[in-house]
Amino acid sequence: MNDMRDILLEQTDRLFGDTVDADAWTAADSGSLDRSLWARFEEAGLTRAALDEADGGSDLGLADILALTRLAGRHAVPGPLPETMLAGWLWRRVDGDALAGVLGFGPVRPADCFTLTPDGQGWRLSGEAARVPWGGVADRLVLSARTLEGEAMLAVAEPVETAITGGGNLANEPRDSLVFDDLPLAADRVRPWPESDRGPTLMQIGALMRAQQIAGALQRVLEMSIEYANDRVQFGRPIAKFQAVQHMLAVAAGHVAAASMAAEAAAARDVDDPHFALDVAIAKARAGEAVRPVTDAAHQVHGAMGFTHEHSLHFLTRRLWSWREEFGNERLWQREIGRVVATTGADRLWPLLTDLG
Amino acid sequence: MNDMRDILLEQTDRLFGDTVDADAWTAADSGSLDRSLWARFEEAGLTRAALDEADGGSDLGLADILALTRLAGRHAVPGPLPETMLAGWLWRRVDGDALAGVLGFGPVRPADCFTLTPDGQGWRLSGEAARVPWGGVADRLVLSARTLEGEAMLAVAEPVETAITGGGNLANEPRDSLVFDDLPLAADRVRPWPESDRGPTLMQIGALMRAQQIAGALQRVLEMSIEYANDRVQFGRPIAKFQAVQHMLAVAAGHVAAASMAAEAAAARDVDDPHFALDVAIAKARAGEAVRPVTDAAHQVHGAMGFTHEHSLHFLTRRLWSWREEFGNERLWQREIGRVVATTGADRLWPLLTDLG
Amino acid sequence: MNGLQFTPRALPGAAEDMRRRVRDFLARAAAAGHYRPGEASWNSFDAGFSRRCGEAGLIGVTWPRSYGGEERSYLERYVIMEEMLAAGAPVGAHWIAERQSGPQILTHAHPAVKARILPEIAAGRCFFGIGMSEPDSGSDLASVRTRATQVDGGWKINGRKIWTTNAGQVNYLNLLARTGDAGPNRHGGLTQFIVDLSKPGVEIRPIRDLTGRAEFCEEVFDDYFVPDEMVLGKVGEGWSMVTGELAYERSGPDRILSPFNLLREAVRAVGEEPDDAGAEEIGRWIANVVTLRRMSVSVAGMLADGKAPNAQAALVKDLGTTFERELPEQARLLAPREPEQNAAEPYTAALAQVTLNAPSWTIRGGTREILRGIIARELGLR
Amino acid sequence: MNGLQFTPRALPGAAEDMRRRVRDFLARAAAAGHYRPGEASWNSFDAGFSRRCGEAGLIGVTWPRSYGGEERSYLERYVIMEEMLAAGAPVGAHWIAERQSGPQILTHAHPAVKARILPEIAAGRCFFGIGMSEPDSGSDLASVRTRATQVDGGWKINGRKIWTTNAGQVNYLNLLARTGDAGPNRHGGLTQFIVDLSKPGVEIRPIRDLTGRAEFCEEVFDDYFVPDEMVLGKVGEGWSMVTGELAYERSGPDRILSPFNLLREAVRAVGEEPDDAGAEEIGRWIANVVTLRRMSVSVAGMLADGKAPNAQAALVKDLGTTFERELPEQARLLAPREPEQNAAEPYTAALAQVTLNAPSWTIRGGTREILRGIIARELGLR
Repeated sequence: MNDMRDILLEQTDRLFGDTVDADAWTAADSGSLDRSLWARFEEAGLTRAALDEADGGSDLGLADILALTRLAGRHAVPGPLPETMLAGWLWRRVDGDALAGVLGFGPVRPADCFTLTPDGQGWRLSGEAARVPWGGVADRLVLSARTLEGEAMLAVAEPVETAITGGGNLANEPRDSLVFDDLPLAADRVRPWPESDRGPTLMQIGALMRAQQIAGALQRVLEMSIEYANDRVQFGRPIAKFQAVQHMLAVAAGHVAAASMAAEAAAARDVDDPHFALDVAIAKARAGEAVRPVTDAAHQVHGAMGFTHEHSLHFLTRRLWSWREEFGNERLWQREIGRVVATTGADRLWPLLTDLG
Repeated sequence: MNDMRDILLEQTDRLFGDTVDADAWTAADSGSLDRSLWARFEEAGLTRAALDEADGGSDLGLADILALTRLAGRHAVPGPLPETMLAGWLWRRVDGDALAGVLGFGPVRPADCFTLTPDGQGWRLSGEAARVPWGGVADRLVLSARTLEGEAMLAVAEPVETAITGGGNLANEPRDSLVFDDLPLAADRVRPWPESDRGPTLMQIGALMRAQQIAGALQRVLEMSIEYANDRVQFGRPIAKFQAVQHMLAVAAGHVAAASMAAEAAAARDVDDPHFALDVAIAKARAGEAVRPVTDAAHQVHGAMGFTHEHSLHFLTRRLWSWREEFGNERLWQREIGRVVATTGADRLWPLLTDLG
Repeated sequence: MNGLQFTPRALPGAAEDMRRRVRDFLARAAAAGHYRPGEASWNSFDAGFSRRCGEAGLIGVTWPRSYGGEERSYLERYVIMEEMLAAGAPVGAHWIAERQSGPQILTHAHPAVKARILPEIAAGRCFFGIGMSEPDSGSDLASVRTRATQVDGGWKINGRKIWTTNAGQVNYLNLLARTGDAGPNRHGGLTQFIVDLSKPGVEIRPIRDLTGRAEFCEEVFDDYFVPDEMVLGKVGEGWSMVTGELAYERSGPDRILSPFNLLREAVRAVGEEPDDAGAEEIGRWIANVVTLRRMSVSVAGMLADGKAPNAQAALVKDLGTTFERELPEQARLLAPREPEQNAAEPYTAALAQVTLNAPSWTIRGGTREILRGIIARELGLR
Repeated sequence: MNGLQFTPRALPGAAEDMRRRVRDFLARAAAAGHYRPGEASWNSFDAGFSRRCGEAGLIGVTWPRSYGGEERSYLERYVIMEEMLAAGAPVGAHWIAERQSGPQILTHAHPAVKARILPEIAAGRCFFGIGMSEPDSGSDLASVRTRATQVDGGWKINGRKIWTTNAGQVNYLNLLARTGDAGPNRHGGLTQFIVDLSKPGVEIRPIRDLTGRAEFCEEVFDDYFVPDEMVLGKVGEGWSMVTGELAYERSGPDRILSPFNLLREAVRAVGEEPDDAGAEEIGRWIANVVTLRRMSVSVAGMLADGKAPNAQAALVKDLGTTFERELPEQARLLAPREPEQNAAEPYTAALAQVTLNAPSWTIRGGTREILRGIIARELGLR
């Protein structure tokens, strides 16, 4: 924590608080991008958070971008702001130029992959990716791909010439399936991505992004529920006075705190640290696991009111139910952790845990 | 329900209530058989429940034996009374003679099996079985075995000449591993067991026995907890007045009722009914699933008191924690159910369920 | 403790005859394109489908013939309900009228009202909603504030009701209103009315829910006039009438089969040769569904015998909705999908539908907390 | 809401130095046969092992040097505790004295008492038990009835205490007794005493538990005399002294690592190449253990900073014991065994040990219900 960061986070929290309201969420439910809201984010420099100051950016590192991502989760910010910040960071990490506009990245499923074939000075990109966040809305996408020789690359493509099958998650955030068929890319749109040695995978960056959004949204859902429980009178007293309600929310608070700790620990880890992969897996697994008990308690406390479109709770809970599935659900990441631990072995388990910190 | 059965159950309930007390449970914790208690059961005709009246038995059918088994579970009756009744029933089912004494049956794990080889007029029995209930204590065991040609048989063996490795479950009920090595058996100690066509397997009979014991013991644990919650004063009132305690026991009551329904339905099914196998699987799976929530609530309500040897709760809970593992835990039986349903197919699922009743 | 026993109950032969009749009806309706199997549930409003059910004699079968019924047993009726739900038939239009309003009218209404309304319900042409909850009352019915004031020839209603299913499409409401003081036990002074929504003085506002649909409504009554004839039961005895019959609402197959479509699609998703994990999960669900159904049938049997198994019904509903709530959480891990409403793949769509609706199942018809309180009281804990 | 934030806290270099020192000690102790790794826990009483810990300077490291300590940080102490637990070392003899009694004595005791007792605790030669609960009080400490009456030069104690761990083997008890009226908030009139169990007037009765062992004891005091010097803190302020320091008891690694041996054996049981189900289960546990440990370290850091994170500690304990309670239930299905105490196979034995003990973990040190009440109050719900 430093002062500059605190100020930035405080300002951004206020900006989100001022601009993201029930109207914005309702508008976003159509699945389209709210351009005027986006303009506010651009104006505040958020969309260029990762870029060099020389390019009009804020030169933020991954930890700061993830702190903003958590705020975006807390406010259920409509639009691909975290995706845009992180796509910018990814491309800058491979010394790419400053990417402008609305950005996304992918693929988001382990099974999907893109192939690059050389074409004169440039490249051609082919392949499919399912359910890319804002894939059909973004101006450009940062994509992981492989050459025919198997070398890992990042490529920047514009989905204009793409076969797009639109879809959405439970919050109607666009999740579009893309097919690229020999899309020509200029030489400077493709760069080596040394993920096999040390770098993070796009799945990991995406999982970390969602873990932070989940942690932020869970905290908000808990706060809304506490407030509602104190306001709502039943049987002659606020329902917050009922032991069953108190215990339900106490348990939920435990899950919120655990999700938050797991996400923060991973966000604080350097991507080059050998424990980065394990921490990301723990973050997405633990945050995903928290979604159900917290949203259950929240809806139980809110009663019928929480199911109305008018009440804001569902704008958060529908996102939570979707985000936990995206970039790998908890089971996928638990398997990752389990395999690392199994390979480490029972007698090296405790040293691994203390080493992880 | 008929009158005779009601009277028998009532009398047996009273007998167990009079004879099985904390002293009897404490004595049974040594793992040995309480011969004087057993004599009481013999005197009451319980050990010969399945036998022909001509042999001094009560000529009870499986449903009645299972009703007694449930009572035995309710009272956590020390000694292999259900095993003895059911072993007698099994042997009678293949027209065997009236078996006297303390009986057991096995094997109890799908992987264990015995082999019969002809030897003159008689047979020789070989094989191993792990953790047979009271295997080293019983006078004789009813064992399923196969001939070299794969024909399913039942055999009666006396474990006297057996290699026995003693063990126990969490309630210190003997669970002994047996090795028979060419044990000679007279011709009339071996009979064909048509389990492959229609008959129940010994695993099924054992699972049904344990499901009934679990259902009986769960009901008792619930009653003890309700009583304790009404008696125990904390913070100036009976803990039964706390909403958290009420809800914990309400949830437990749901599991008790479900376990009971599942076990009763299977116990009421004729062994020759094609749905017998599915009902047994459902009974053991559902009863096993109920053990954790009910014992959790019971121990939580009883607080530290429930962990003392002096209080009777643990004589039931330790048995419950053991019985759910024996003759297949819930996962084993869930797999059975799942495979039957998968084979039946999605579109035949509903007719299967209504057909099952 | 005796209050929480469930005796296994075999459905009588007549019920199984009825089952064949319903399956036949459903097969023909599906073949004729009158509904799409698996897609709908007890909250899907389809007046045309309900009319067909009425024509086939599948509504109000327990009622006297003089009112359009067939004087059949409650267990035969149970079979109709579960077959409709398992098929995913759109029974939402007549569901409430058949389950709650009809029986209340039969027992408590003015003879002329019975003669007028019951045959229409049975014919699948007359639909009801429930006007119990209010913006500030929720599960606490004793706090109802909508007021009925006696006027010449009837009553004037003023106040607001909320969470009425499909109020914009039904003909009548069962309305609970305050007609006097609550009294020391908080349960007095409430009266039930039948409210004709075609009459002036009531405004209906749809409430959009989180799935984007508007199944719930709010109603505002402004000097709405109800003739005396439309008072249901005795004035001031509304509370016991409402709470006394909750067993009918709480133990039904709708408390088990709401996510049946997801269960069926999960079986399809794991295929004919599931791995161990898939077989286990399916097996656990089936063990629970079969057992819950047996408990539900047991309660239906008690109702058929004229008993009032309120605590058993509460227990079945609590256990049933807990199971329904678990199901999508386990299903999402069994065969991972990103749930999407209206997805082409049935499993993905069913997962989305159940994920969005399941949290409401532990609230409708008495919250989990209310139900557990009823069970605890029966256990002797209060 | 701010009260339930947990800031990630990295252990300082000194703590990692301490870790190496403890591992070294443990490796040598295991090699010399002074304990059998993995088998014991924080309730295993082994006076000889504790003396070795004391000799190695691993007890009371946060205390002043003048009292036998090393004036190290609370985080260094944390590392000692967790290393001992993870190794399954038999630290039960000095556990309570080091965790609760020592700090209380340091803050509240008469100087002569401090000088006499603390160095003995630090040397691993002096052991304590807790005398809070009574047969009729349980979690409700305000209802304590054991009475201390002022007499010449001290106090006479009469009454019964229960659930004291290893009372038959320890030297002293921290005893809470009634010295005056409770007052309107029910929390007054209680005083803490140090009770020397070698003196006459106290009878100790072991209580056998469900595992067959007698770890708990009951103590009966009959005109037992305590000199004034052995009063801990001010007369009448016992309640706040006891409850104010619960964070020390509730957030420690013992609330996470009690079943660590089972976790380790489960990893061994699934092998180096687990199937999907095995990998998932192990992965879920590890995600939880790592996160809980981070939260626990965060609380230790707050304690090191002189804060009183009572609600955070309650939350960590609730989450930790819930996890500990889940673990054996999942483990039994992951690698099915029929659990058996003292089985030769480590996994079977660990499963039995944890199955029998886990239900008590949600009761010791404040029941789940008490903890959730504390959390709810901090959330602003009361």
